[in-house]
Amino acid sequence: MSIENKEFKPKIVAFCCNWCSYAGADLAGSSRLTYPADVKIIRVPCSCRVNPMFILRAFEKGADGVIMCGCHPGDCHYSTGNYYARRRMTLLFSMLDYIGVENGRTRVEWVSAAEGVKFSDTMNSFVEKIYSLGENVRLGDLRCKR
Amino acid sequence: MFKIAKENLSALFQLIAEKQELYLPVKAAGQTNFAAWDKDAQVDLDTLKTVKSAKDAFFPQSENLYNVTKKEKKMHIEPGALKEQDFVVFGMRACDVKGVEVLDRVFLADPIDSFYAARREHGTIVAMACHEPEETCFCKVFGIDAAQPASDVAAWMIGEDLYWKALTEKGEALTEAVKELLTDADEAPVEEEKEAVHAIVEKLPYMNLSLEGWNGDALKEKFDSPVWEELYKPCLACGTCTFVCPTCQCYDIKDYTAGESVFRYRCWDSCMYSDFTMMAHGNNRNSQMQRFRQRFMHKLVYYPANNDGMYSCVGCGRCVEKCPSALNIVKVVKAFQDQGGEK
Amino acid sequence: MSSNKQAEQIKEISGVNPLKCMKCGKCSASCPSYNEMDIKPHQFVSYVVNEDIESLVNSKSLWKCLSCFACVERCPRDVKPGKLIDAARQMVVRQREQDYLSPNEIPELLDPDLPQQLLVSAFRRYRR
Amino acid sequence: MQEIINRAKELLADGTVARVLGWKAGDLPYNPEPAYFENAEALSDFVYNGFCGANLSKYMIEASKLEGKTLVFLKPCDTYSFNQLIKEHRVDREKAYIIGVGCKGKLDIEKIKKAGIKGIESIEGAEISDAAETLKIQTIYGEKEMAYADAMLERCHVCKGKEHQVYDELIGESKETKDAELFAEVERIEAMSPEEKFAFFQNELSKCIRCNACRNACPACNCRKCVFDSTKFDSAQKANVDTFEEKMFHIIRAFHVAGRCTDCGECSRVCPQGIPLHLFNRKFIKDIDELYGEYQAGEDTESKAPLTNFTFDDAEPSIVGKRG
Amino acid sequence: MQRLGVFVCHCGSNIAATVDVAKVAEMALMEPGVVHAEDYQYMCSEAGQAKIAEAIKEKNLTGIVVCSCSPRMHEATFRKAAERAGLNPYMVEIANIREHCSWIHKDMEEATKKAVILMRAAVAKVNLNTPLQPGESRVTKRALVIGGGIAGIQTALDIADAGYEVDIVEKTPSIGGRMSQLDKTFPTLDCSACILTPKMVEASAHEKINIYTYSEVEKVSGFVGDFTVDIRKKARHVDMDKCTGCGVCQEKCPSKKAPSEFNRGLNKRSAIYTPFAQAIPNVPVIDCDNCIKFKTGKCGICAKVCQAGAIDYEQQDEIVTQKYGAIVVATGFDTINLEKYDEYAYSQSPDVITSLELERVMNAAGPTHGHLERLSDGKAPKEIVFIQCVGSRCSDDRGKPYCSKICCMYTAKHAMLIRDKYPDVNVTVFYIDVRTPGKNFDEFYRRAVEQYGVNYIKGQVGKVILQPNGKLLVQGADLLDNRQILKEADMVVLATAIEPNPDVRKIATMLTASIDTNNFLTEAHAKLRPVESPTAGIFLSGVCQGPKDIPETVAQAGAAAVKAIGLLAKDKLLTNPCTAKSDELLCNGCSTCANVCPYGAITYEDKEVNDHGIREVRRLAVVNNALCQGCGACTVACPSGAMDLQGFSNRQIIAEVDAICR
Repeated sequence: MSIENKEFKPKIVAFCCNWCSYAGADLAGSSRLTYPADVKIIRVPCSCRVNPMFILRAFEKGADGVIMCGCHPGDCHYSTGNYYARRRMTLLFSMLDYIGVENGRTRVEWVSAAEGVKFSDTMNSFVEKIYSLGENVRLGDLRCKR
Repeated sequence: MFKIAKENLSALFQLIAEKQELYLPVKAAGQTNFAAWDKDAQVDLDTLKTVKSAKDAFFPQSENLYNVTKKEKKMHIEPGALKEQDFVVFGMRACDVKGVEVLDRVFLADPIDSFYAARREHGTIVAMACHEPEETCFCKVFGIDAAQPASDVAAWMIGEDLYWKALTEKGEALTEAVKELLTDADEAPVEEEKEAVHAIVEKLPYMNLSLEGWNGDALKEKFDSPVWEELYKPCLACGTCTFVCPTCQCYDIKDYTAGESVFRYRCWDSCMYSDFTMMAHGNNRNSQMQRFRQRFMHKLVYYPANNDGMYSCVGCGRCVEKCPSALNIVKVVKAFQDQGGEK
Repeated sequence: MSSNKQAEQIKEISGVNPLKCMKCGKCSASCPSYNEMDIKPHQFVSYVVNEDIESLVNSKSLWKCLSCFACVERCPRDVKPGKLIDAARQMVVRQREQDYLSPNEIPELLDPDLPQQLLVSAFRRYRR
Repeated sequence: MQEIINRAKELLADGTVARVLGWKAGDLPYNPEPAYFENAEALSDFVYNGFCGANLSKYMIEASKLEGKTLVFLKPCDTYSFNQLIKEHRVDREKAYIIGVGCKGKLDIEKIKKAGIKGIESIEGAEISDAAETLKIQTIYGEKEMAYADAMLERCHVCKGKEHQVYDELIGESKETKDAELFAEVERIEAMSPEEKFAFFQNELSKCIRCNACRNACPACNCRKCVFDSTKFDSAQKANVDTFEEKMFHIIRAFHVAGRCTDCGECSRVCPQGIPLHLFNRKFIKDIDELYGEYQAGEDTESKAPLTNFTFDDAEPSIVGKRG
Repeated sequence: MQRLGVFVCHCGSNIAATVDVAKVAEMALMEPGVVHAEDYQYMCSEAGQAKIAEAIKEKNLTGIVVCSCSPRMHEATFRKAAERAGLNPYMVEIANIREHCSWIHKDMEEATKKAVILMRAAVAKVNLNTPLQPGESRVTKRALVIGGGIAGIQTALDIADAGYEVDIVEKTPSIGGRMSQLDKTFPTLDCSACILTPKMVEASAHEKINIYTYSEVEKVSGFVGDFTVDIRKKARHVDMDKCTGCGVCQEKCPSKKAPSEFNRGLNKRSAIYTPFAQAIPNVPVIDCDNCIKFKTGKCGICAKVCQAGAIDYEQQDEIVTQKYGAIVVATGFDTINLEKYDEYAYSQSPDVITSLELERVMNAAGPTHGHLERLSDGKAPKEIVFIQCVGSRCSDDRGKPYCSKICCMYTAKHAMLIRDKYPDVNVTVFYIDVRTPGKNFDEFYRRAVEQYGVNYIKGQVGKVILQPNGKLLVQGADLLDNRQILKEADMVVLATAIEPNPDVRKIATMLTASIDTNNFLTEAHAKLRPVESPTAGIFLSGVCQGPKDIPETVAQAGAAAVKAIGLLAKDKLLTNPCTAKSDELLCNGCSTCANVCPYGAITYEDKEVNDHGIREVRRLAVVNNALCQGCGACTVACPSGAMDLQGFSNRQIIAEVDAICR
């Protein structure tokens, strides 16, 4: 990945469900599949635990991109959690798009515990996207930008 | 007495803005509010009442008091800056000017609020007389003359000219600074305008509102009145009335954590809110009736009791216009009148 | 028009997703004109998938289908081969532009030996 | 209106209801307020006209706690809110005696004032029984006229229809007022570039004074304590120190009522700054309709709300980028 | 204020080679609440754990953060270590600086920076942790099996053999289920009754098994370990204790017009009946709808002929309430209704039958006493056509989208048996695909073709026409020869799709067990937990979970039994303390949370609250900790933030977000 703008170091928050995606991230780690250090993972029990407020909060505090990963639809450890999460995130992302936030700043990806490669690929492409979008100026609280 | 042609006003604004900050009514997204002037601003001097009063110029809705920054294990405290730059508020109305006087009695009394005091010191008010008062206006009830604002500079928009008269030293200074754009003027048109406005004011529906019985002595009687129980019911507990009010002065102090810094700021609060004056044990006004009563008791009883009978309402009528449930101070006063009649 | 476009057009006109076919052959088993056809109903789908619309359009089957819709009714996978062939026919008709019959002209052309079903299906097919 | 008052008196007299929730005439021609009437005498102040825009369903949350039944007057659109509140167990159907009142569109005093009409002394033509198409407005500055339709609230131009969804009896005729497409405004914004969208909302939201009128008037926003007031969530906000906070507030508010909002339009009606807040809610309604099938909150009291429901083949969030 | 300790693990060189661990420990000391920080070679080693324990004791730590490998690896280890040192185990947080940091980054400076941020997030979180205690709930050592087919019987036997009480609830008058209706079983062709009946007897004789036949589950409440179930014992009108099973009543019963359920309606039975000769219990029931006594009040012959005096016309339904620790669903299947497949002439000709009906025809105890004959005229058929996938693999609303799985094999079985017994009969099978995965299955099918000369045609049948001569004209396609076939047949057998027993929906609702769009019960995990329902304490046995044959059913029945035994073997259940919790003062009682709870863990109660002096009764959400699995769906559904998840609270996650974005 070529990153031209060396100055800009994005802050990227990744919410990963404990059962699939967090394990997928672990597998990416144990397989030594690299992705940029800009990504920081927060472990949640299920993608349905991710409140839209968490995502907005991350942007408020200066995140440049937020990605949520969960089990593939149908594979949720709690059977149905990711189905609810899918609707919630679809609506939230649509709203962010509607108020003029670049829609590449948010993403949902389903990553199973076996998909270490997919996890690192996803993170690489997401980080690349955030680099191309540049700093998030439309959603942050100015007091957090210094 | 000076005057300036309406078409030269933007030149006047430009001139003022060169040396000072200038706040005046600006229309944005369909609403007129006080805002900083710039070349592209859509200045709106025709709208009688801005949605929010000009209170922000002296007592902004939120204001940073100090920052705390953590460096390793040490804290650094950096106080918020006091206003140092002179500024002009142009286009306030007589009622809002009186509103500033109400605020002065709160913030300039001991202990003096240094943030407010600095703003008052640096601010010059150019107020405009009302040309066409509206049905929601009742400033006269509080002894305010809509046609003669008691500001640093009073101004009248008559036909195609703005008449200008300095009333204070600050006003004189500002007049001096913009003299190049002003021309001498005759007072006669102004007197005529005043008379016309006075005539209209007499016709307004709320002109005869009587505040008899509203004073510090009436505290217990008013406080215990059963009228409140009926009055408050439509109240939705929003803060619209307090936030559009030129005299409401309550604020909350809050912290905002931004990375390694904490910002301590104050922001307007509303006595309508359930967490107003919330304390560790809970709230000493835990019903909406009590909160509702607080607002009007403060304006019409507590404040006059502490301020030589001066009410903390200026009759601007913003609450009359903006309350989602069509409640307002006039209805409160009238309800007590009706109650009195029945007795 | 490219064969790819043609295939897309057929899918669009018919509203059929040929990939749903599981090759059970119930359409061919149901078809009253089966023996008259060179391309059999269960094969229609493959022609569309393989984007060989030329062959389909030039086949005898195109004009042998009675539009009885037995295959449409019975298809377990909602693939509706009858709709595909109907769509191919429509494509041909459209290419010939606006020279199809108006209902007023039909009575004169009627042959007493024509099967009733053909008439009904013709109306079904060309109704606007 | 007399018919309504008479019926209210009857129901009070025969003990069917303990009180009446309606509107009381204001001291200006256009400011009637929601009010309770406990006896026949008090009903002399009752009024129902074009300015009775308030959605009384929300008041029924409190009224449901009172002893005895409350007679409440609901407009067709208010009944959707009432149904939604039943679904969420926030009102007690048994405690309400609902008279569905006719509606010929509600008036927006802001629109009248925006038309330059000031010093209003009286308004003719706002009566509900009035068939008049024009408002005759007497002002200190002379007599003015305004077409009824021009003075109507935005929500009435995209009216859901004049059918009451829940009621015990109906009084009064309604008149169809829908003359605009429900999603036209939303579509207009959707068609903008991200920069234009951002500028549009930034401009509108920067007016927000966080007075919470939209929230407090909203029948769907009926939380005992809002997350934005609660210390539990670390999300309490009181003032808009930074422009982000307005966005956070309005997005989350809209999200919390997504699938529950009946599009009653109270938020936009009460906003002192005239922010078109319904554009947030309506965006969610449009998305829900498009992605999960048409859904009208408050049409019934049983159906699963879109956000507490799912299908196995729902759209992926990436559809947002793909729709363009 | 917490007193926190931060422990940074080198993991040999796994972490230390890329992350400056000492720097992470040094930076940790700058964080609020941190009073102790150190780094060590292997934190998970005994020596490392001892360091943690020592620091906890010496510095009175109230919480710790271990910066190490993934919590999925060693969270449990460090929690136990903390617990041994007297710290609540839920006051431990892990910062994953190995899998999520050192292993994927090469630049030391960058990796160290990231490790510091991950450490900060964990510290920010643990600052808000509260000690959690796992709850306990008791386990009633008794299992309920719903359904008395082979799945239910096998599950019950396995549980009972482990020493636990088991109740079987069976809707029909006898246990045995579908398997009792079968003639022979594939791929061994042994007699179904011969292998099933001994199991039925064993179950009925087992001292730990109690069988409720002619009974239905009426109501279920409670949760894992502690279910309370109401069972409706329908009135049999025959005293179970007195009846000797002599059968005279059935013989003498004058009403013999009711279609026999057991024989799929192919013949009639008496109004007082046992479904089949080997029924267990061998006690008849009176079918009131067809009984003359119940319809007219006159008759009473059965009572007169019963020497045991077992007939009791006054008997009423009885409700038995019983407590269970585990519930196994084994409700089985039925064939679909063929109303919508008129092209196969099923409703027009008695000679078009389903495969299950053929089982009865072939069975010695069946309507034709085992003779293969046409039901219309009793003549021996010469030409038989089998049609596969009738209603299976259909994406329209007439049939089912899934493969019924068993049809290919039983059709091969039928074809083979017919060819074996009646070599002069031609057998043709129309198929789409022949699916025979399973031990000896394909060999079995090949035998039908190669040894028995069954004619398999790839293609489907479009129409079956009943001809005036009583024969059936089958119009099909041969896709390999690319020709249309018209074949005259004497009998047509439809491999009808199977579907879950229609009652399962009702039962699933009672159990709050989830069900898929085809009415099959959903398993907790498609691969890893195939015999458990997502609802704790509910297990799945047999076809109620998905189509399967007998050996698979028996295997799954055993697996379900083991899962149930595993539960019953516990005296108490420790519940995961990371469950949802509702703040009573914030709860609106709106039910939104309950609507998204996959476990039915949220109920509502009217409770009095004291909200800062306002006392009132409110409808409030109550979370059952035994049922809640801690997914958090409710917390996001709750608009007021009343519902929160312990261990992953709103404030904790927000603190992590803040720390990362700092």
